[in-house]
Amino acid sequence: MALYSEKVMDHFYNPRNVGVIENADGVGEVGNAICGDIMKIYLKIDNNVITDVKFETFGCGSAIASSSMATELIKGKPLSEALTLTNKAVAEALDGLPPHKMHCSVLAEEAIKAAVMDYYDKNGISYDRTQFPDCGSCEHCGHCTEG
Amino acid sequence: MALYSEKVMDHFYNPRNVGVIENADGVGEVGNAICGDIMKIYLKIDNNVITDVKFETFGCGSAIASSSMATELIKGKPLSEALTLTNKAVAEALDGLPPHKMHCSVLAEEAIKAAVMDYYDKNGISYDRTQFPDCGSCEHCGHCTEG
Amino acid sequence: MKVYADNAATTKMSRASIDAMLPYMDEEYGNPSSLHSAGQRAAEALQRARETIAKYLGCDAKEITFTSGGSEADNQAILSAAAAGRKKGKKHIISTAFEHHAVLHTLKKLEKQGFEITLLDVHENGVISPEQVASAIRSDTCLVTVMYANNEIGTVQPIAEIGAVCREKGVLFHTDAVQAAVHVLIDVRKQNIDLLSVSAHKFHGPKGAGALYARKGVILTNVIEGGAQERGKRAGTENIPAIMGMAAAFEESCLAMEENNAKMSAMRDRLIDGLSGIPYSILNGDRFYRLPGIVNFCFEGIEGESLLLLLDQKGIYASSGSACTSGSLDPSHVLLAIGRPHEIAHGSLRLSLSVYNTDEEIDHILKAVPAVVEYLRGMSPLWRDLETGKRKHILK
Amino acid sequence: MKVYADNAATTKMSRASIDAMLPYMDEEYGNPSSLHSAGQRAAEALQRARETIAKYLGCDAKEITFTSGGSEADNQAILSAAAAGRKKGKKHIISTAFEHHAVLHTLKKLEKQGFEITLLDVHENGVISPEQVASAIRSDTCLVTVMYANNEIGTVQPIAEIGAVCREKGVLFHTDAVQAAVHVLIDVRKQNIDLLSVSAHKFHGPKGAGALYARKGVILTNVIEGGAQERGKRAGTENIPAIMGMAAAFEESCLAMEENNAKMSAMRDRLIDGLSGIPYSILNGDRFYRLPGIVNFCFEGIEGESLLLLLDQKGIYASSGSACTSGSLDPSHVLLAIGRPHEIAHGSLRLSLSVYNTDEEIDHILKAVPAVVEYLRGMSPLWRDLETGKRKHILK
Ligand SMILES: Cc1ncc(COP(=O)(O)O)c(C=O)c1O
Ligand SMILES: Cc1ncc(COP(=O)(O)O)c(C=O)c1O
Repeated sequence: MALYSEKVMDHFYNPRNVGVIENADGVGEVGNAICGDIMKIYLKIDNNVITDVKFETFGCGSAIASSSMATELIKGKPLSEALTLTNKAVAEALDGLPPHKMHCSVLAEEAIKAAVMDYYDKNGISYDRTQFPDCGSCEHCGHCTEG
Repeated sequence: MALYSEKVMDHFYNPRNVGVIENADGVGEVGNAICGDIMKIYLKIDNNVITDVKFETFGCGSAIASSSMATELIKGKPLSEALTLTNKAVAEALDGLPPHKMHCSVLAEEAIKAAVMDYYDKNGISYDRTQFPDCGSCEHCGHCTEG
Repeated sequence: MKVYADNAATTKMSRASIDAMLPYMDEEYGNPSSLHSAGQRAAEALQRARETIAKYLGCDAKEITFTSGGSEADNQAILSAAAAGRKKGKKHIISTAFEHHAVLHTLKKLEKQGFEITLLDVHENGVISPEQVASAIRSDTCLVTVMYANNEIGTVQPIAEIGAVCREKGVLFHTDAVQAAVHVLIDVRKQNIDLLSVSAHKFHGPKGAGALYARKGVILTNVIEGGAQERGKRAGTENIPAIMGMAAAFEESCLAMEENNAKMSAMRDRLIDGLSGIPYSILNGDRFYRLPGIVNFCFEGIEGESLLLLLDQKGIYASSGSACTSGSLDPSHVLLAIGRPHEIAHGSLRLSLSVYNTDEEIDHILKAVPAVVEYLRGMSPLWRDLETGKRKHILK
Repeated sequence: MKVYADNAATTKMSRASIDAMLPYMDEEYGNPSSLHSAGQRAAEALQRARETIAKYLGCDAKEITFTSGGSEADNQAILSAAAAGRKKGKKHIISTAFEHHAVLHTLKKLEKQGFEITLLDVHENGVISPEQVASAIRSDTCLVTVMYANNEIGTVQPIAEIGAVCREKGVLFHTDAVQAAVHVLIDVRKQNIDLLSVSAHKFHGPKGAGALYARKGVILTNVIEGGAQERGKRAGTENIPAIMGMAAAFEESCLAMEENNAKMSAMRDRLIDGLSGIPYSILNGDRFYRLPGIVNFCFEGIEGESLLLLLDQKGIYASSGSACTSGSLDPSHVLLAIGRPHEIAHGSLRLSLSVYNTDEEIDHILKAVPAVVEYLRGMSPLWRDLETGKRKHILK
């Protein structure tokens, strides 16, 4: 399909790291049902390294592909590196996304950050909250014109 | 051609009575070059009967066909009968004319009347002038939007 | 197996339609405005096509104006009625919330010019009533425009009854019959329709041709100005090949309407029955007042685009709402109009059939859709929340 | 022998163009707005066509909007520039007296909405000068629209020079290149063109497809509202087959431009030389600034329609002025604009060639026309008056 790159289609048809981690060390969920996409990232963290990652996504093809690619990009990486992952890097790794689908890569970046934040919170690790997006509100994402 | 009936095309391709009568008893010319059609009818009259008729026409296909048909319709007829010839009768005899070409049949009717008037005038025969159209003026015909 | 189930978006051309076009693409290429025989043969063909369309709409050939498609016909119908209304100081138009964008966006344009637009509620079943129309008509109403059948959910409206109401109240009535044509019996006189739009590519005709019926006496204003084609109401060299293709397709499908509808609705009903078995799903639009070819479901917990892409992988060409708005992030305005919440509207699937579909194809769809829905739910955090009771199900 | 010499009205489709259409009429019928592969293959095709058109106009694919033809493109170009002008309080438009009706009637519509229109004089040779444009531009001018080449007399305008004037004065410049396309080297960037219209059926492509180039930054307003096709600027399911046919025809003819022009202008010059031998005749439009295919003569003392019908009988398909206005009783506005008196303008003949014409066909025309002119003069009372000195000849 011309709509998406082959990379996107590969990650959509064969998503990596789909699923749930029971007793995950950090869980992040962003997006909402009204907007039509929710991404949930589960992290297993050992010694500040992401030893395992899984995702669940409700959303369009590029949302699923972005989740898949993002999890691949942070798997086995130190948290510090995972936190530098930008939505642009996700989109580039997918050989690009159509302009109106860029927000899917934003969700992926935000879901990871939310999961790390959750890990910090759970473990009483202090961090600079302003460095993390506020992913709870629908207004924040700004990609819906209604609802 | 669908534009015109077969009758029109026959009279256009093989116009009857084209030409000039030298020393005609009555000659009528209507229309003008600016409007794009001029019809000229020549009559030979003997004992109030049209013994010969010829026409010359500058104009479109239906103008030529209308002249041809009109001359056929009055040839050999008494003047009184020729004067009753209406443009509608000419158009009907041609199996109809497109609406925007009806004025051609009007020209034919008027050209005949003008020729008869000329005959009356030349011979000092009195007649009711109001029964004859005023074919000299361009405004009269009303079928041009310009000029 | 490839299954084309997106016939509401566009259809495969019929052999008869292609065959009707080819001669006019090849040897008979004259311009109908030309006086010479090549032009006049084209003019005659155009006239035959006009008569064919008129015959199956129940009107005069003179009441047909050819356009480039359904959108243009809708635009012209509405703008013409509005222009007539404006002259009389009548600037109120009644329509419905689930019209095609060709109608809604034209109404929006008129709104900016000072028209007042009333969009009738279409209810959960996607059917409006003549009483709604009657009570919305005001002394300054210049037009009622209600689609004959909806393109997303397939519901058919009581057009004859609405026509009667409008005629009685002296208000112009337009109907967008782009989806309905060749599937319902249209008779513009009996049904009191003043303006009606059709589009050839929706009934196995070519893209690029549509027709606007305008009752004698209804004055059209031009959408496209220029030459005197279409009695001065639509400029531009006539698309003779496409018009010939449209007339052939229209005639072919109108003649076979009963047979085609029977075949299609049997397949449609198998789809409805089969897909209803998927838990937490719902059929959109009335079960009975519906076109023979359109089925539209919502599945809770999943999103439509990913559903489509996976069906595509299985060779099934389907749609989620209308083609024109796919790619947009907003859920279908039609599904919102029948009251589906956003999260449900996102999970929609439209399967639209034609007479070329087969029972084997329906079997294939009925195997594929439940599997894909299950797969997507399996990776959906929304579905997990529904299943674990963290969220309440909206559908049953 | 049949001689089609009415290529300014419409052309025969080339084999390449038909072949480019057929697959999209038959198997590849998807709607480019559909997400599934059938739709996306159509979307890719559409993109390829857009790139082809853009390539030979010297612009970006994104600057091309597909329309249903030249008239729609002209309408949209002018209405868009006017809408932009209105917002800035600039309501003056400059055009010429011999534009196509698609332009003139759109300007008339704008005049009714309060725009002021200046129509430049086109002189006897049918060519306007950049100086005329420069001196007509005012501070409230929002658009200059000058056709690239005239459809009746074939004269080519100094478009690059006019473009330079407009760019310098900061005024939008539209050119109707419907007749010029594939016969002149168009480069919208170098020629400072902001908006440009073409129509496929004038260059051996299909009817029902046109393209509007609009420079990036020039905002188009919709002529047809509805779905989001053509980046929201032209609603309606895209006519993919016709668009593919247009791109193929455009490319084929642009690649062969030099060769085709050489062949056509040789035939054209034979026609001009031959017909100039008819007494009291005149070539309309400049002898040199002219398209390779168009020849237009006036013959004193006869009327054009009867001339055409008699040529038709001899198998020659020609025209008297533009096709759109034939059937009208008024003489061509173009011939009046170059100063021909009514009685002369009525006696016009346009022969428009394509690369498919042959030398034998030119021989046939050169035999037929003088004979038919003589025959008609023989029955013309106007000619008699001219010959007998009752009237003075206007032509030499
Ligand atoms: C100069 C010119 N502009 C515009 C048009 C209109 O093109 P179309 O008939 O394809 O709409 C034509 C041809 O009719 C033309 O010759
Ligand atoms: C109900 C309805 N109206 C109008 C249209 C527009 O038709 P077209 O795409 O032929 O312009 C469509 C299809 O897209 C439709 O389904």
